[in-house]
Amino acid sequence: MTLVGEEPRTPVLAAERISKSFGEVQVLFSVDFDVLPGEVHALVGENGAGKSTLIKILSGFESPTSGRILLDGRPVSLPANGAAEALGIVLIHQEFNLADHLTVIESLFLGREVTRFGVLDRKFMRRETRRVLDLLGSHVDENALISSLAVADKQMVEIAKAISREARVVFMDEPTAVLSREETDILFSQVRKLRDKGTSFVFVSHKLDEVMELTDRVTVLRDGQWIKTAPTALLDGESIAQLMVGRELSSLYPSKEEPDVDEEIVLSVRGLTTGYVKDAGFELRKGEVLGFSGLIGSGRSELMEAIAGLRPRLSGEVVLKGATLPPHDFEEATRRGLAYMTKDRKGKGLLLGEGMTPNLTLQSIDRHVTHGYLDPASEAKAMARAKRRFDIRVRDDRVKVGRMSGGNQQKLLLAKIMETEPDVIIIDEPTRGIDVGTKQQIYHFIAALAREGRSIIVVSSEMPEVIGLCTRVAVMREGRLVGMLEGEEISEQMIMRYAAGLRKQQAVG
Amino acid sequence: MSMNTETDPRAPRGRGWRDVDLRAIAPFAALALLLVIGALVNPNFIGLTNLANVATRSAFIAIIAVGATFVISSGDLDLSVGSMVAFVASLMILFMNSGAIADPALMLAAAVALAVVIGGLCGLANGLITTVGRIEPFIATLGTMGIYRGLTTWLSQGGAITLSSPQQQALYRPVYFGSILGIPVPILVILLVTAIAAFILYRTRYGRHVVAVGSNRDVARYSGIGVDRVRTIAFVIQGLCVAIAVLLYVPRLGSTSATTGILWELQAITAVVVGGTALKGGAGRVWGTICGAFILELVGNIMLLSNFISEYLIGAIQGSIIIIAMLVQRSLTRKS
Amino acid sequence: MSMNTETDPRAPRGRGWRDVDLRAIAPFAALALLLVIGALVNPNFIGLTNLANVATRSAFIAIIAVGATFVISSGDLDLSVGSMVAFVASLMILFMNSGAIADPALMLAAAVALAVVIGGLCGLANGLITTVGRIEPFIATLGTMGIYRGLTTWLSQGGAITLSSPQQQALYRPVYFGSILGIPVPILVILLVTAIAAFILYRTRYGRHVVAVGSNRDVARYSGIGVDRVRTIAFVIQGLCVAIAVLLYVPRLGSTSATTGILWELQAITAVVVGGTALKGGAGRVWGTICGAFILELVGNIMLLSNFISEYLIGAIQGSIIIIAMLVQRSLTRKS
Amino acid sequence: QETKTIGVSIPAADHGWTAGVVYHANRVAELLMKEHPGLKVVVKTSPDPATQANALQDLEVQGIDALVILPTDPDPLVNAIKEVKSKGTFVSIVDRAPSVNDNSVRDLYVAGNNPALGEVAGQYIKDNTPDAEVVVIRGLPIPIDQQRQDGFDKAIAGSNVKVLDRQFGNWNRDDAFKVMQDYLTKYPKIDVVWCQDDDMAVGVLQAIEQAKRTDIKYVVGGAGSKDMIKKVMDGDKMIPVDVLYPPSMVGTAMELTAAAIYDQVPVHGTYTLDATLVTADNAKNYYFPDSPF
Ligand SMILES: Nc1ncnc2c1ncn2[C@@H]1O[C@H](COP(=O)(O)OP(=O)(O)OP(=O)(O)O)[C@@H](O)[C@H]1O
Ligand SMILES: Nc1ncnc2c1ncn2[C@@H]1O[C@H](COP(=O)(O)OP(=O)(O)OP(=O)(O)O)[C@@H](O)[C@H]1O
Ligand SMILES: [Mg+2]
Ligand SMILES: [Mg+2]
Repeated sequence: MTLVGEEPRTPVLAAERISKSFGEVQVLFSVDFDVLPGEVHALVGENGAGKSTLIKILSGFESPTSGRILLDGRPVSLPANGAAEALGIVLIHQEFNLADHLTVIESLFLGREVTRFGVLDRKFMRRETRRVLDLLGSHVDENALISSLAVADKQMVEIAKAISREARVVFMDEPTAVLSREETDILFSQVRKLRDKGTSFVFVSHKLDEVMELTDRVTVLRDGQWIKTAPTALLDGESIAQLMVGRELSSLYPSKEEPDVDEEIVLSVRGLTTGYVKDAGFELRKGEVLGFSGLIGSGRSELMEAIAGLRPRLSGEVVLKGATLPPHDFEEATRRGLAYMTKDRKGKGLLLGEGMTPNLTLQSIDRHVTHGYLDPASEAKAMARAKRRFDIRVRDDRVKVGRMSGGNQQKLLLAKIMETEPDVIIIDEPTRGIDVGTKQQIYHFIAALAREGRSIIVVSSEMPEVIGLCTRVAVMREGRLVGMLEGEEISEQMIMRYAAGLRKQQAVG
Repeated sequence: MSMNTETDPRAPRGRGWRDVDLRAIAPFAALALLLVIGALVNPNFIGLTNLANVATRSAFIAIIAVGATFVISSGDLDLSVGSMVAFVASLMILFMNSGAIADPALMLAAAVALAVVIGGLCGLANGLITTVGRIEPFIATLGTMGIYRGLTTWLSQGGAITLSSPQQQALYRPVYFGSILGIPVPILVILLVTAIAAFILYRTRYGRHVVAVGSNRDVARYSGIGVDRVRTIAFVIQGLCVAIAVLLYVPRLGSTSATTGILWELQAITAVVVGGTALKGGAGRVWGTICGAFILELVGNIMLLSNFISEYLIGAIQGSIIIIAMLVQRSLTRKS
Repeated sequence: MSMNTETDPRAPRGRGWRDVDLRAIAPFAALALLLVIGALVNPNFIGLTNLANVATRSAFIAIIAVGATFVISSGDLDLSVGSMVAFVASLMILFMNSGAIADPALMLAAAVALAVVIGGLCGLANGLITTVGRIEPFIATLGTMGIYRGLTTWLSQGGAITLSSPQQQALYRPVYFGSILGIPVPILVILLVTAIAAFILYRTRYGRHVVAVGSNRDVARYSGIGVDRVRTIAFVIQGLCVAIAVLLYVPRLGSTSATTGILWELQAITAVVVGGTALKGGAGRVWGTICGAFILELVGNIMLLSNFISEYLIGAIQGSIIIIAMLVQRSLTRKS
Repeated sequence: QETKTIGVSIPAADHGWTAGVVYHANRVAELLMKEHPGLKVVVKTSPDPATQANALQDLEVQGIDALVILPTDPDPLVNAIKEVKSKGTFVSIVDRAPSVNDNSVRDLYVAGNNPALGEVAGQYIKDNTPDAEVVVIRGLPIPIDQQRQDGFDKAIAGSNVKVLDRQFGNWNRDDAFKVMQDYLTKYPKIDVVWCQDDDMAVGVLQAIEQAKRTDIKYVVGGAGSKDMIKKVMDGDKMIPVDVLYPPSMVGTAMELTAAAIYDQVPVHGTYTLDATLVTADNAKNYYFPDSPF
């Protein structure tokens, strides 16, 4: 905490009048920003506000178009491509920066392998890796290949990678977007410990409660402009949100509408078993929003992918609108009106090298075929509609998707799934990396879909989201469906109790 | 990310559409450069006859390479095309020699149909071995390359297979040597095949799927695209293109042997890559491909027409020209 | 321990290690299968002489393929290795024929050093053209393939270059034909080269960087790895391996020609892929590679020793065997 | 003298024998140009039939009065040659004859005698080792190879000479080495190796030497490379003879062609060269130390 009246300290790292343009598109406008020693500084703003760009500049991954960077009060030009780590500046990328073919150990030490007489000191690196992972309470096997890790585990590896560096400033770009509350807590306690030893953190997040909880100061960006820097203690979540979007926000969650008990059952899963998920069963009614909660790695995604036919199942039955779905046939499921939105937007969701339109229409291309060939005009119309509907903001329409801001990618992915006009929609982490303003839009959008008579499954690690949105919440633990909460039962404590294995319902589903 | 790697990550910022356009234009710039060099080397070079000759004989590689553009765009590779040419041509000629159908025109039509069917089947075999068998396309098609070539050797008993009926030959000859409105038939065929391919790749649902599968297989799968089907069809298209090339090849020489089409696979792949399609898969450039095929043929032609290069060094100079042409392309796309 | 890295510890919890081990073992299983088939085909096959012959003559491809494992793991491709063999061998023999150094042993030593330097330089050229020139490795090395081959043809005036001094020949001959403790020298060289390569790939920082670069270039760059340097060094390693192969090749026939090493690049790549390294880059399996080289040589050997295959069909059967061997590998890794 | 152009299209120097062809073509080209001041001789090499067909077109574009062609593979080139001939160009085909080899295709045919190459080798083996067990290494699966095999078979027909095996060695030393190694494994006793080519003989000899086998009496190659002729001359036991198949035949054809277009000598029809058996007695007549082959 910076106490009022304390002597002004020299910032470890400071940005002065930083501007940044990509080609003709300017994304940062003369931004000032500083990091004091031993503070946690939040950087918040809407999607595409320029947060990631700013911290990439401050860690040497991008160079500013104009402006200065000061390290310990002296102007520096940061070396490119992560070499700034030598100066104690570490960045946890918003998008994973891990190579699939490497193991966890190898990733952690990539680029700074420890050798003895020119030979890799594998014992040391393994021990060190284990130590850092244990510190973070992560059970990831240090010998596992990155390609075999779940998204959340990858995030933990990224964090471990940063923490294992002797860093002075750690930039964290939405590190908790895919973490559950438990892991977030562990991460925060580590951050506090290191902060007390003098390490500085810059924390980018759309989870404003976490910002309130962890940080000492907050800087708000809007449309690439600096808006305000203030001690966190002097703000609250709502005022930060207002500063971000520049207007007042109404209630985040729409009102819930429970479907009739005799409403038709559109999806019914019985005894579904995969390599990890055991004997899962539940039913989904028309117009229902069903939540799936649980700890990271509890098998929610695996269950959903098995339902959709993206993964083989060992046994069990899935009935969609009265007809059995063939196993492991996602195309057929799509055809019958089931949609699945992955949480891994980069690896499985979007073609990063293509523009927005081909991505948007990839799954629903048939709608734009007239007389056997594609109709670009119709695609363009769909694109325009999607931009409005999901508030996708880009400064240049021809931008490759890989260069869009994280949140806007997420919106595009959601738009892509919705283009198929499905009846049953499974959304894995719907608001990962999305700002509050847009979150609200998405929640209302989901509610509207339900009102239209569509059925939605929301898999989310953000408990407030599940609680605020769903009429029923299923809880998974270690591959099993352990609870199904309804109405009043739905509360953070109850969900936690099931998720942690303190309670268990018999015969769920 | 994988695409970032491709589009020159050194200059990642903005500039957007300009360098894209230039990337597509680059092969044509290299082509223009070669035309200038050729004109300097030999005055006959720029004559219509010569250029028509070169364009005409680039037909085989060009058409095969159009097929290869699909396979490569979808992230695969087909090494068997050269042997496939020999195999399909052998069967076609053997069929025509068999005299199964009396009427020559009818016979020719049947032979054409046969060639197309066999080409498609060979492609299908490649596709299934690769996708269903889950074997790296490099190995799978290296295997079928040996198989098609071996079968051809066996069919020809180590010799040549020659169209025996002069009547058939006379009837078929114009397909390679004839011209319509002054334009040689093979050139028309190239243009037609490329136009159709461009239409498929850029204006149909299947084309989109090819690009998606080639640039990220997981994304394609999670978008409900039948990845294996898309890949297999690409191999079939390749097979059909090979068959079309055979339809032009047989009337040209009226004969084929176990050595027909050796190394054509390398040439086809080179044409595709010179034309601007990345070997790692993703966006394909069909027009660039035929430009690439034309460039390859031109380099050989210029070598031959120039009289000051030791024939021993032709290979070396050809290699250098290819590298220089690519460097020119690169610098073109980087500068502006 | 080096084998551990090779058996990539996939899948974290449980089920993991089993199918992992199998993936690395698969090429060896295929090899064992071939040995059994060979023994059935001809009783002489399993004799020590024959197996030693096969292993010995697989040396060239095996050693080149070890180098190719580096290039392929780092996400590149080198098509020029076959021509490079011819080029380095020509220069080496020409140097020995020049009689620049009187003492034969000294001369031989100097020639060996020369070959290694030239191999390294050829590799460096490939690497620089690819990385600094930013040309697709396929095209860059196709270009240098033409250049090296062309220069060789020119040096040899299309004919053969033969070691002229019988004294030199006698001195050098044991390097291919000799044996130490009953094991032919080339086999020892294979083992030595592979062991060193395995050490570099699995036990040094550079090896890690190769895998990282091949797996994801952007990640490697963001981790402060000099991507271009890593790639270039891989090409240099490939060049050095080619030079070592040449050192074994020259004493065998005491001569080289413009046709030396034709298509060896395809064989080397095949050996690498059969050995379990993916063409798209990432994990490399050095021991698998030499197993792959051995498999290729064995298939040919079995064909020749068998009495029931028409010589015309050998290519076809060879192709089928490769495909079947890969299918067996696949099913092995998938089932358990 | 009036200006004339002779185009010479030959295979690329991708093998000892073809290298010899290139050497002699260039040698004679210079000679002819010295002899006839107005004459231009353009020599072009091509690695395969398709490329050679292109080369013919390119020569035609340059304008030629006569064409001397040694086809890489004759049948696939017939149409292309006919195309040249139809323009009134004088055409000489060397060595490899297409299946239809009459005046519609060419004016002059200078024949290397492929069947005879096989026949002479077969005859020699039959005469000297009547009960020999022979292994054969073939070239590439193309017609000239087949013709040589047929000639060989004709010569040994009805005799006690037995062919144990035939495999392709692709006219390549390394491949021949491998094939021979495997033959040695496969057959405990081999009397004679017929590999119909001197390049392949190099690999064969090394394989035999390595195996230290003494049962092989001799090896018959072919073509007449300087190394093998030297061995014959020196009385090498393993190479007692060689069958001539001179790459210089292309030069002969060029000289005849020049005579045809300048001197108006009626040169037409077929000139067949012998497949001479080179023995220790006559070897020095065929030894050209300067040739690359
Ligand atoms: N390499 C690039 N080329 C072109 N435009 C880019 C590039 N990188 C970022 N941009 C643009 O810069 C703007 C700011 O992006 P940035 O990633 O900094 O946003 P952000 O604040 O991190 O948003 P989010 O909360 O969604 O992550 C976006 O409009 C984005 O499209
Ligand atoms: N104890 C375990 N044994 C084996 N596999 C496990 C274990 N714990 C987790 N897994 C793996 O974790 C995966 C479950 O993760 P999944 O992504 O389905 O969970 P999730 O609840 O959606 O969490 P996340 O938020 O990470 O997506 C399974 O694929 C499974 O292989
Ligand atoms: Mg961001
Ligand atoms: Mg999940």
